[in-house]
Amino acid sequence: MLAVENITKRFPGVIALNNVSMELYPGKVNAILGENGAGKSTLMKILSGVYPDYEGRILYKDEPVYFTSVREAQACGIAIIHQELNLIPYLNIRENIFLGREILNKWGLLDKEAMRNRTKALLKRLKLDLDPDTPVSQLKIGQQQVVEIAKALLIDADVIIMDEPTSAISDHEVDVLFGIIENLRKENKIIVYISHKLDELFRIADRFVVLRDGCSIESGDMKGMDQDSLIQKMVGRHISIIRKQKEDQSVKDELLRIENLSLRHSDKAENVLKDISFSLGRGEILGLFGLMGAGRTELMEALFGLHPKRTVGSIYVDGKHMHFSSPADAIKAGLALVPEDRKKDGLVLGMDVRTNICLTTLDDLETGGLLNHDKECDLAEKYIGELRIKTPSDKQAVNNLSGGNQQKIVLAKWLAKKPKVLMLDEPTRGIDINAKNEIYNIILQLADAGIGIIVVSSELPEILAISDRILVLSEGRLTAEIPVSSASENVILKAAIPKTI
Amino acid sequence: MEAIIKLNSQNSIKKYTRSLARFQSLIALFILCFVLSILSDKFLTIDNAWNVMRQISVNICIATGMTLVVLTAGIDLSVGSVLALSGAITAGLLRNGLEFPSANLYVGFTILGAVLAGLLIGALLGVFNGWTITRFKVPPFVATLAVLTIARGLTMLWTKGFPISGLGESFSFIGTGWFLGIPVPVWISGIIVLMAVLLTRKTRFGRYIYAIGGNENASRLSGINIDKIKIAVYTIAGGLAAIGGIIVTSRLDSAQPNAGITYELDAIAAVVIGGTSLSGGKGSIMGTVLGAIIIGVLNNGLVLLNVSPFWQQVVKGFVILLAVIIDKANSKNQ
Amino acid sequence: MEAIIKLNSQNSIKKYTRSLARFQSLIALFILCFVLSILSDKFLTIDNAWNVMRQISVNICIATGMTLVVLTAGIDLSVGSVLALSGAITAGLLRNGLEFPSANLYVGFTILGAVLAGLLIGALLGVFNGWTITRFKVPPFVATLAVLTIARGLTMLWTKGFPISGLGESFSFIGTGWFLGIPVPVWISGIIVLMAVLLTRKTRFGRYIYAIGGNENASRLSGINIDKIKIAVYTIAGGLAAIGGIIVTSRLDSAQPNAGITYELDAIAAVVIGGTSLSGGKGSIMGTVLGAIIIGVLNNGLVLLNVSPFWQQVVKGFVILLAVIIDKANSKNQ
Amino acid sequence: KNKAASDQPRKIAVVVSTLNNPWFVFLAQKASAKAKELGYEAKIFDSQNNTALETEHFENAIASGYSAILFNPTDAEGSVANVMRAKAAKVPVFCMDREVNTTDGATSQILSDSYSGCVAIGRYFVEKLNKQGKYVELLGLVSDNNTWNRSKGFHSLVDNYPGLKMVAQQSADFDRNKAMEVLESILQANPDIDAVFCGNDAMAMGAYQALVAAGKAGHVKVFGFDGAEDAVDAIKNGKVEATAMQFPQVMAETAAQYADEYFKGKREFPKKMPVAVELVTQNNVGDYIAYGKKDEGK
Ligand SMILES: Nc1ncnc2c1ncn2[C@@H]1O[C@H](COP(=O)(O)OP(=O)(O)OP(=O)(O)O)[C@@H](O)[C@H]1O
Ligand SMILES: Nc1ncnc2c1ncn2[C@@H]1O[C@H](COP(=O)(O)OP(=O)(O)OP(=O)(O)O)[C@@H](O)[C@H]1O
Ligand SMILES: [Mg+2]
Ligand SMILES: [Mg+2]
Repeated sequence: MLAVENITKRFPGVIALNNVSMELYPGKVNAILGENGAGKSTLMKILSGVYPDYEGRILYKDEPVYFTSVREAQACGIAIIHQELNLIPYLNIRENIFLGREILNKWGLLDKEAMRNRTKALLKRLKLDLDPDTPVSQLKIGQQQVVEIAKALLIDADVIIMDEPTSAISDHEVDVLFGIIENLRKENKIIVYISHKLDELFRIADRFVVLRDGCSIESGDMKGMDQDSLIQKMVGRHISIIRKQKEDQSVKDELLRIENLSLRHSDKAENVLKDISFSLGRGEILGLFGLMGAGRTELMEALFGLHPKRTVGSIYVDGKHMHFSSPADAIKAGLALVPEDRKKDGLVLGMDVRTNICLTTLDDLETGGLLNHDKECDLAEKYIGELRIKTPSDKQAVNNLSGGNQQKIVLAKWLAKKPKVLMLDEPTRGIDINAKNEIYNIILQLADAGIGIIVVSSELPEILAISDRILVLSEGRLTAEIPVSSASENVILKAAIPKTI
Repeated sequence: MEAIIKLNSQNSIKKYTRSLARFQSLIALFILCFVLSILSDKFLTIDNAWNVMRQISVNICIATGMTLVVLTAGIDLSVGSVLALSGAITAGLLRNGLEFPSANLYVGFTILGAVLAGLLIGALLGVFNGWTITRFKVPPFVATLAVLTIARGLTMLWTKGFPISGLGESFSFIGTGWFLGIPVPVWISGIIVLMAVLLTRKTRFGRYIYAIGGNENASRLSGINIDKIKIAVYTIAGGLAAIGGIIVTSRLDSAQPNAGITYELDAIAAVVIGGTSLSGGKGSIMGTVLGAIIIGVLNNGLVLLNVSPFWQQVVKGFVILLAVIIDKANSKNQ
Repeated sequence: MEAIIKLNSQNSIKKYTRSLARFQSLIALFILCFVLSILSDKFLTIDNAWNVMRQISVNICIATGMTLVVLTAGIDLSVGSVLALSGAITAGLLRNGLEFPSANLYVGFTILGAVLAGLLIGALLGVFNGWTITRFKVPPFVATLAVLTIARGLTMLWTKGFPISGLGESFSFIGTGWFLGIPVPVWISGIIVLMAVLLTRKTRFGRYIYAIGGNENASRLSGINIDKIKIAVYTIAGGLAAIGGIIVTSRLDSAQPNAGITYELDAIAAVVIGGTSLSGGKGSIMGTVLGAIIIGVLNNGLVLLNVSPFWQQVVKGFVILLAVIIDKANSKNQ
Repeated sequence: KNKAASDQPRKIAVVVSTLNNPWFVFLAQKASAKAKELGYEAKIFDSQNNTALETEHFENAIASGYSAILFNPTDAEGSVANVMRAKAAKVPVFCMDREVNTTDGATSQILSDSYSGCVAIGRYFVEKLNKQGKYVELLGLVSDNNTWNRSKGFHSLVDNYPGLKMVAQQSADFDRNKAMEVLESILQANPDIDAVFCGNDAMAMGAYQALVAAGKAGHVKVFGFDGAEDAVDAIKNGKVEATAMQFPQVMAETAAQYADEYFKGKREFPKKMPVAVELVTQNNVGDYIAYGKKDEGK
């Protein structure tokens, strides 16, 4: 058993954990729940030796333990999949998986073959069809997450902590992961599982622990719990999940039209996107579904002018033929993109909340050619309030915010731009149920205000809940276009699965 | 209502500590000045203060431009050569004008004309830096290293290796004159610093500089024209190096072909001692100014104390190290 | 079965193109050599090839260490001064031994002893670099800049500003001898390169160097002892600079107090031209060797052709720029 | 081998310690001009004050078939190996201005004696100051042994006068700007000095500039060394007291002349041929131009 007793952890200006206690049992999947910023990741980092400075103590197998480094925790048999991806971009999959635990041959040199073979086996177990020698920088975020999982499975750990392992992968990979978790449970390991996807918890978790605002609220068996009461415990009040009123509507007033868009692969002579045409109406919410690697992200990026040299096809905004040679052009035409990887593409992590929110709209925040401090503060305050961004102040570096709150900042910076077309690539990744709800709410409001919205998501319920129309992408081809009234999980999935398999 | 008041008072306390934090290198500077003023009674005099200020003014010009470049995660090694070339062009035009023997044409230059020509050359070299860096994705280190070599060669070709001297009283005013009780170079560098502070803190352009250095990808996705900003930044750095070159030339009443050698190291040192991170996105002009002052005071102090030239280098190295360590230690506690 | 075969053949194609890609700077080098051999019939001779090899051997030593440092996202500006100090210490001990007048003691040194003492000094300065960088979080640029100054000062103090000459025939062998038809400095740099290639590609230590440069935080989370690796890397860089210093001293039969000035720039240039990114994590030793060869061939070629020294600098700048642009253009197509 | 080469003009290499100082630029240009005048191909190599780079120049020059080297060494000791290298390849070396410490390396050494030049300056210095006063010495690059030759020559005389007190000795790297800045700071600590002795003319001009800025021009006497154009002008205008005139043109042309004679078969050359350094003061400055006498070389 792994027990945590009265742990308190402070950051400058924040108490992330306040006297938290909990017990984690072997042979069980222990779910930890809580809103964004509740302190889940911080606690896990303490358990895995990342933060050696905390108050309170940890008991492992009834012995008090204290980890001053990651290495010590590893040596004790604690493995962790961090919420934030921690891969070395220029190293390949094999090198990343074995980082810090390389296999050496009898000369004391790296045994490449042995590591490659084990990597192959691991990837096979995780059903990730990739060459172990592929550099990680070429992987999409979902694939990287699978690599992170592989990394944690490599060592024969007794405690496996998974901090939102499924935030970037789709149902297919989730099933694979759950299969693996089942096995680990049978091997009597302690599994700690953090996720904002409640339906997953009902599928896999045995126990739950709820954290709220850095305090432990309640723990117990999953059996007999229902979604509403879990949410109640997490949020501290009752909330009702928003769904879009289904009114069957055809495209009324065309805002954006794409014709025969293709995108060449960055180094191979093939197309990643093939001949895609669709349109988006004013006030319409278009859901874009596909399996991992289907090309959804590439489609958003191509629309946003990120690959001008590789893109062919026509884009019409308000009936006008457009050519975007950079995101700046696309933004000028009224497009906005909330990217999939917020750390890499969404945020300037070292800058504060205010600056990030204001980055897209600086031209509106000037008076007499100079930036107006008050206007900036007002704008930041407005969105911190509206989106309930949890931050000690608008001068906090976004680096220090929890993942969900970072996502809200990316959203805020584009909302501030007041776009005509808002493209959201996995907008609720890593966001708690309450915030998700808020984001749905915002999306619906924006649609009502006449903005055309494209939502890319790997979560079918999400797609079904908020879309007016659903597009399905499979291997770079548009395979279905379904009005939500006639859509069901089955129909969508069938269109999403590649024909070649 | 209460909540708002509480928020406000909290805010102002934070602002206060933050503005102190910003001037953290001050502590190192204070200690340095304190020690020096104990060791030499000549150190803390107004005369000497002007002296130091005048001496660092050129480094401040260059380092200000360098700060902007470094904030975008770049580097500009060419500043020393650009300084030399601009100074030489200005001096050459002033002294000899331009002759086109083929067209039988001679163009004379006023001081203003010659100075503008020098600035133009500096800015053009900056544009060239920015162009190779953005258009061909040449790493800034190599691109500006190449221009370092090229500009030095051009200086030698233009001057044929000999100094250009005797530039006249009125031109000397730029480097040696006083205006309202303050030396002219100090005015120039002061105005440059003021404008750069305004630029970095209060303009869109300045904000974009920080954003690009912080995360180039995210900046591009936010609609910032990265290439334009970068070219502008290198152009400014080139122009400021040219200003430095004109000040040096005027102070010496002579353009030296070997002026400015290793000035890039002094400038980068000022930038880094001032707390700007070489990986971009973090730092400030005022920090750089403090860094330049620390270096200047140190050079001045070691000479005042008549430390032997052999020991000077050893002492200087350790003091710079100490200054940065003190700075780091303080920013950690805070 | 079929699938496996397909995978394997794909793999080998990938490997092939990748290993070509690694030697991309070769294209720039080939073009350079081709042009030079057309322009001068002295260029493509065996004599001249050894000449170039011997000349770049010191830069290769230094640049190899620099590559390791740069791969960790650091930089080492102190190498030139470390080279000078190590050379001076070796020469001084060899020539004069050590005297302790207070203890009435005189210690003489053999060549091996003096060389080891020089290496030790270099490594110790490297340790000092690594220590200030990891312990006090001083940015590598400042830390090594300080050591640049300090080591230069110590060299002056040790030599009193005068060269130390007359070190004897057998010591000269290190810098001027031949062994199995190959100059000794070329042997030394060759062995260093081999070991460094092995280190970076085949050892855990090498892997960690890349990892730290690629993402320091992630490396820490993987349980890598960042500080230890960094200190080791700076120590190696210091030791290699010391080897460079001993070669230079031996070649000249004299330790010059001003040896190695601006060598750090040459070394960094070789590293960057060789494709190693200054932000760390990406690059290779062989790339650096190619970079050093390009610089060496260029220096040699410009001298062989009758380019005037002033024009040489201009040409050199442009050629370096072109070499990098060619390199970039090719790596893009691929 | 010599036959084959005789179809084309022979090549002469001019290797100078640095081109970052006009004095050496002048030396190099005069040597190469004279060589060309005598019908040879000539090329200038810049060692950038770096003995190792000088070694490369020697190797490259020898490898690419230069028949003689007119040589301005970076260092008396460090350049010995290079000269020996040339000797081994049977390429004659003629040293200009600076000496290499070997008797059998160079074919001939045409030297300007910095040491005794500085003794002469020192003598004039003592006379001008009336054996009484405080002065400052600005050294060149402390890693350059010419710096010390000059300093020692100066002190060998001046130190015999206890009335003359050196209140500061600092390095200004032979650089005009550095000299100005260093003297500015020194003047803060020692506002009452009477003279400045500088290791070269560039520093003397920088020192003068600092004195102007401090309002002390005319009260503090400046002494230089080299005979550069600016300094000769400044002596004419009464800004600088004196400098020591070396004769780079004479040395350069003699060296080229010797090379020519060598090719024509002469083997006997004076091992060392000193070219006197002359003291230029406000009294005799009329006879001098930059780097030489008025009547010479025209
Ligand atoms: N390095 C840090 N510096 C300052 N504050 C921090 C730091 N790391 C976390 N925090 C703060 O601590 C609190 C808890 O963060 P934590 O990341 O543990 O939340 P979480 O429960 O994992 O949220 P999410 O579900 O969004 O991942 C947040 O308020 C966050 O802003
Ligand atoms: N930089 C790259 N290098 C190589 N292949 C790439 C690169 N970017 C994308 N791909 C490939 O292009 C295809 C489309 O990927 P994309 O990320 O757009 O899909 P997606 O539907 O958005 O998936 P995800 O759920 O991961 O976001 C995938 O097969 C992917 O492997
Ligand atoms: Mg978290
Ligand atoms: Mg995607």
